[in-house]
Amino acid sequence: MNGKKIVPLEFEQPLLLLAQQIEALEKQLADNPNAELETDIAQLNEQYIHLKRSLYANLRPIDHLAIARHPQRPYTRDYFERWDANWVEMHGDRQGSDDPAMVTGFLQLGDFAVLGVGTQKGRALRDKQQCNFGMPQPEGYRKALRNFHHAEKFGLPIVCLIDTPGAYPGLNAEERNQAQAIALNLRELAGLTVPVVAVVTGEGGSGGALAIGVANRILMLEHSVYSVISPEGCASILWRSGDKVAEACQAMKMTARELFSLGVIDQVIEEPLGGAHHDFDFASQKVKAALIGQLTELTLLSGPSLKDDRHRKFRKMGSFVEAAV
Amino acid sequence: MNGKKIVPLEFEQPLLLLAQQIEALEKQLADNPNAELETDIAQLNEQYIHLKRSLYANLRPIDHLAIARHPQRPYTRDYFERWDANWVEMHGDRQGSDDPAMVTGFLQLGDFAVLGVGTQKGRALRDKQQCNFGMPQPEGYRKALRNFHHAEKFGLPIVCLIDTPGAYPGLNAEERNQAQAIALNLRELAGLTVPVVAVVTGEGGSGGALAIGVANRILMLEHSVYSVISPEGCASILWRSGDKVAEACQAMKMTARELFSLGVIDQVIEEPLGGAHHDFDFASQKVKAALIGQLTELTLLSGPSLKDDRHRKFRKMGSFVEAAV
Amino acid sequence: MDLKEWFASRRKSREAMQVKQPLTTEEYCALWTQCFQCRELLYTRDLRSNFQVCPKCQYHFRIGADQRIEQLADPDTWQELFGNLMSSDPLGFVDTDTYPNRLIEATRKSGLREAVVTGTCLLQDTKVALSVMDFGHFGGSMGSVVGEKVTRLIEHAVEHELPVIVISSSGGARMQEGILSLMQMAKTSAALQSLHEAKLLFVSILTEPTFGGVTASFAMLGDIIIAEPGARIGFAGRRVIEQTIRQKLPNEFQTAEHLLKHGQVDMVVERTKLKDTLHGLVKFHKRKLVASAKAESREQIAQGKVSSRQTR
Amino acid sequence: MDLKEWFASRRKSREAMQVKQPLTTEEYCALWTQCFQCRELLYTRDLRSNFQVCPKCQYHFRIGADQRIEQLADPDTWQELFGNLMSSDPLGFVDTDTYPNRLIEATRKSGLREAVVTGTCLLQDTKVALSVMDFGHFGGSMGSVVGEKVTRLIEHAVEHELPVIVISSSGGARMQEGILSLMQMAKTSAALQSLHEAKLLFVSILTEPTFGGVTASFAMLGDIIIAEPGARIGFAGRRVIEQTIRQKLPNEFQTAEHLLKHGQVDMVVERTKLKDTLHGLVKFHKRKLVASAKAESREQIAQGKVSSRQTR
Ligand SMILES: [Zn+2]
Ligand SMILES: [Zn+2]
Repeated sequence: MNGKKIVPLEFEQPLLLLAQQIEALEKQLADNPNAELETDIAQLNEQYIHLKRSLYANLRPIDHLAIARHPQRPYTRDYFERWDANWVEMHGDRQGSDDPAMVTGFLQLGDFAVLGVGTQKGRALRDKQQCNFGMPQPEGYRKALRNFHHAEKFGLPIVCLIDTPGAYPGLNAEERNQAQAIALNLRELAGLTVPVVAVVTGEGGSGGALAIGVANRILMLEHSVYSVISPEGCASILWRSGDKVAEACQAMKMTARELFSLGVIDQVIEEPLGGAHHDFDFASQKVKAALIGQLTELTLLSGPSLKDDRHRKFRKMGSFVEAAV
Repeated sequence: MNGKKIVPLEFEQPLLLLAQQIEALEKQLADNPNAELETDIAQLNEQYIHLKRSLYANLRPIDHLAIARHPQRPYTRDYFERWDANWVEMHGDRQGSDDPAMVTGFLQLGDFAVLGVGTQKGRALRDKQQCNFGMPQPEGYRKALRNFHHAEKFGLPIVCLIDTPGAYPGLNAEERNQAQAIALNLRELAGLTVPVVAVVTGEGGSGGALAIGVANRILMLEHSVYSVISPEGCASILWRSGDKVAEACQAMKMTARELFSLGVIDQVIEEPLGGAHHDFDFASQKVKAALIGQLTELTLLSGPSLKDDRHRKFRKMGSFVEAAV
Repeated sequence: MDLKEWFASRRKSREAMQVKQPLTTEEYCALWTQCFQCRELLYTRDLRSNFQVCPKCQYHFRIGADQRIEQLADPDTWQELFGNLMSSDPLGFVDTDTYPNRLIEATRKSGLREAVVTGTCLLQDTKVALSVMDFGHFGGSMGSVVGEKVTRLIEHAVEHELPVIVISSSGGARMQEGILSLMQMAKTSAALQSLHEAKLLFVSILTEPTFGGVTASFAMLGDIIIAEPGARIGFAGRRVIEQTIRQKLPNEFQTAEHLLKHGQVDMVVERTKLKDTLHGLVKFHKRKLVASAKAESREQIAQGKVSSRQTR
Repeated sequence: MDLKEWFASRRKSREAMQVKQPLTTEEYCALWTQCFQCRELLYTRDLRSNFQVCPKCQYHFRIGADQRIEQLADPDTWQELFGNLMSSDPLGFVDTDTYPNRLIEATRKSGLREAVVTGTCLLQDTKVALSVMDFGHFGGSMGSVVGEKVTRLIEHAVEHELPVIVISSSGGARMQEGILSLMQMAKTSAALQSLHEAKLLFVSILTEPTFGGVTASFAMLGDIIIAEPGARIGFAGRRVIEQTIRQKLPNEFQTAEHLLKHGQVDMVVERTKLKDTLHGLVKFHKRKLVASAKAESREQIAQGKVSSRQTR
């Protein structure tokens, strides 16, 4: 993460303890060279690598959630900057507001000139507050919609990056019709005749995520999550307990691989070992490559076919039993 | 005006004095019957009728302005109620606001099911304040726009009643982009494929009036006015004086008949003697008849022809000299 | 009959009218309903004949899908569609109980297979596609079946060129179906995109309560949106908002009347007038389609005249 | 040359370099310009070569249409269009002077026939339709000629499939043309409706100051809206608003930066970077039209392949 020290997560604690032990022994070794100690350290280092791999190969859903929410995880602006240093941001809903939690702009993605849209969590505290911790106001969705229509007019493919706990649940947001802002985006996205690809890069939280997620292809980063309600919300409603977050994570099937198995998403994008926050450039390149792959396929389709493709995709979603009448 | 006493205007003062004189003599006559007095009264009554006719036949532009602004003049709701006692009001911009200064609804106008749109000044003080004295906020124009699109979708002809000093010049109105709200209505109205007829029923004030006035036909009530800026504004900018309102009214050519001569409007609708406030039912029936006449003609045209007709109408507006190159 | 006899018969009939035994609690409850709002004791039969609206304070009692349909559809015209769809358990979801058990419990309580009933009927002789949600079944939550039935009804309407009326009442998404319940928002909205393109009328009616994923999809996409008096409607729940903004919300917040004031619904209509209002709106918009078709043909005739004149 | 001679020649050349006479006021003013904002004395030539932007505080001086065009158009590519249109006096308007006299005075001051100059040019080798308003002529007010020239330019762009760039600077409508000046708002907006349908790019640039009828018509209808730093932009004038709401407005109110914060413009771009920004936007949107055309043909090819495979 650009030379900054990476904040460890709770489930990484054993790894951290081992690393501290190794460090201590290395200090000891420096003061007092000793062949036996050297062998011990070598063994511990091997153990460390083994532990790390096994830890990341066996993450529980709640661990994925922790990585997806890591405060140093790359955000929309980090991707846009890496993809196109000269990307041009488009501001505002034209009606009185420019929501920092929703970022929109023009960018060059390989050969594709695209409209980029993404939620933004904010890094520093002030920034986080301005971005409402990544929870857009209705005006943010309306800004996205204005730009969706712009992309439709000029035949620009649309790339949406999703990383939001959900739409902001505030008094003003309700009064300015958060529900309608989301609903309208769902309908209008369904009707576009340009390619739309969405990537869940962190948290995909409920309707607030879906409002920029009605895409021809839905991709997810390996450790990102996507769910109908936050696991905390789910636990408190269904278990009536704040302790059952891990159970809620498990029950809801919110990880990238589970959702891929369910057929809801189309591709899982590999992250650097330990998560995207360990290497922004790696993550950004992987996402870029995945997007270019999808766009290359989608741009073979005509406008009406793209719309039909999107309609068909969501038409199939759901699971039910059809009894004999 | 429904039995309520009509407030006289300043230019009607001579008429008022004469009426008082007649009243005084009539009282005298009642106490003391007298043939000579009776003849006098008869003569005065004749004089009264003569004066009234001559007064209204020779109104100055500023007199028309006074009638157009008469506090008892019929407003949009007065017309809608008279045209269709069961008209259904549509509220709100769907984005957080319902501007009482802009009224929209479905109504039956003879054989035509139409969308009615109109500015509303408000009658009682509280009502006036809520309606911002007939000056819409951006949200009012957006509410109108939402309904224009509804009418377009369902092939409903649109009838707009204009009676506004202009768009509200407030801090919030600016911040929520009053200019864009008006501009967008101008563009979107130009593109509609349903018949649009506008009637200036009182004051047609500047861009705030035009925002519901880009119509296939523009009608004006006999004493209504329509201008690019309020006469007060014009006087204060061009004459740098508040005394020159009459001159500004004269110079701007803002009365129905002048605008008809200029070719800007299509029809002047007769008012009851003394102005529409003397007889709501008469005024409402005259406007209704005029609207039905225009709609009957317009509904002969197809959607694309209606749009072309509107484009051509405004394309011609303006006066200039084309020098030899 | 002399006066004595007459008095005796009066006494007898009065005695016959009097209830011999005091009412049991159940009988009492069946006979009388107390208004939740004004506390007035109402005769249950009267309440029902008044569309379950308190005649004293206009409080609108929650009603089930069956009563809704009875109130709106012309007699004997209701035809249910897609009633054979039932929920499955795609995630094998277990919280403090299994999802299948909860489904059985929901059906036992509501007598319905699912939280929405869909079909067609006549509305004062005009055919409409009607979808009615029932809060009594699983809190009116939207899972795959609700999404599928609403979507199928919209498709049916597109195919048969019918206006669509959807009456919502929902706590939001059905969490037990995880992401699949979220996707119903996209599915129904995409179906409405087709309806929108087909220029067919969609009237959405919001009733107590309508929240979450239902509000943020089809319920807010009506060409015309009607709310019932006093209904609480919103995206986020009241408690969630209060926790987020750390202040108490005003009482009227998220009521139908509050939404009207904030431009989110077109009108608030009392249940007793709902059928007339709907019929008026459907008729108003239907007539126009005919009229505009007329205009097209009239213009063709007019053009025909012009060209025939030119060719002469 | 010995050292003495060398010194003498040095002295002489130094004397020759020195200005003999003190500057006259006019010469001084021509040479130096004081920044309106930071009060710094700037060398006029430097200021001009810096696009009339103060190098100390980035204050953007108002500039005329000629300088705008010079700053944006590739050298020798500007072709003026509709330059022969001139105002008439449709109302015979007289205030404290006649409208024709005021027109003559405006032209004397600005050296322009009208408050807008329209034409085409190359912008880093890409052809665009360009309209530039000049506040120096009649306060940049929009009368029939401004409306007509902007409309004709838009029509020209539709016909030749050009992107349109309009740089606004205006006090509002030209009152001396009464209702006809108001109607220019509708005329230009209707022309933009055709441009919108033709899916051609329209970039609107708002410069100090842009108000009234210009803001409330074409200036706010850009697909992309750019404002210059510090420019004051609005519908109603500051004084009118202060009188209406009876309070002082904050300083930043109606500045470009304030509009950005309130979502009314897409970006605030320094004049020194304007040409590059415009070129980037025009190129970005042009490329896409080509690419989507490619997609259509690719799909046709793909379908061709499929069908030929099927027929085998
Ligand atoms: Zn009650
Ligand atoms: Zn400076």
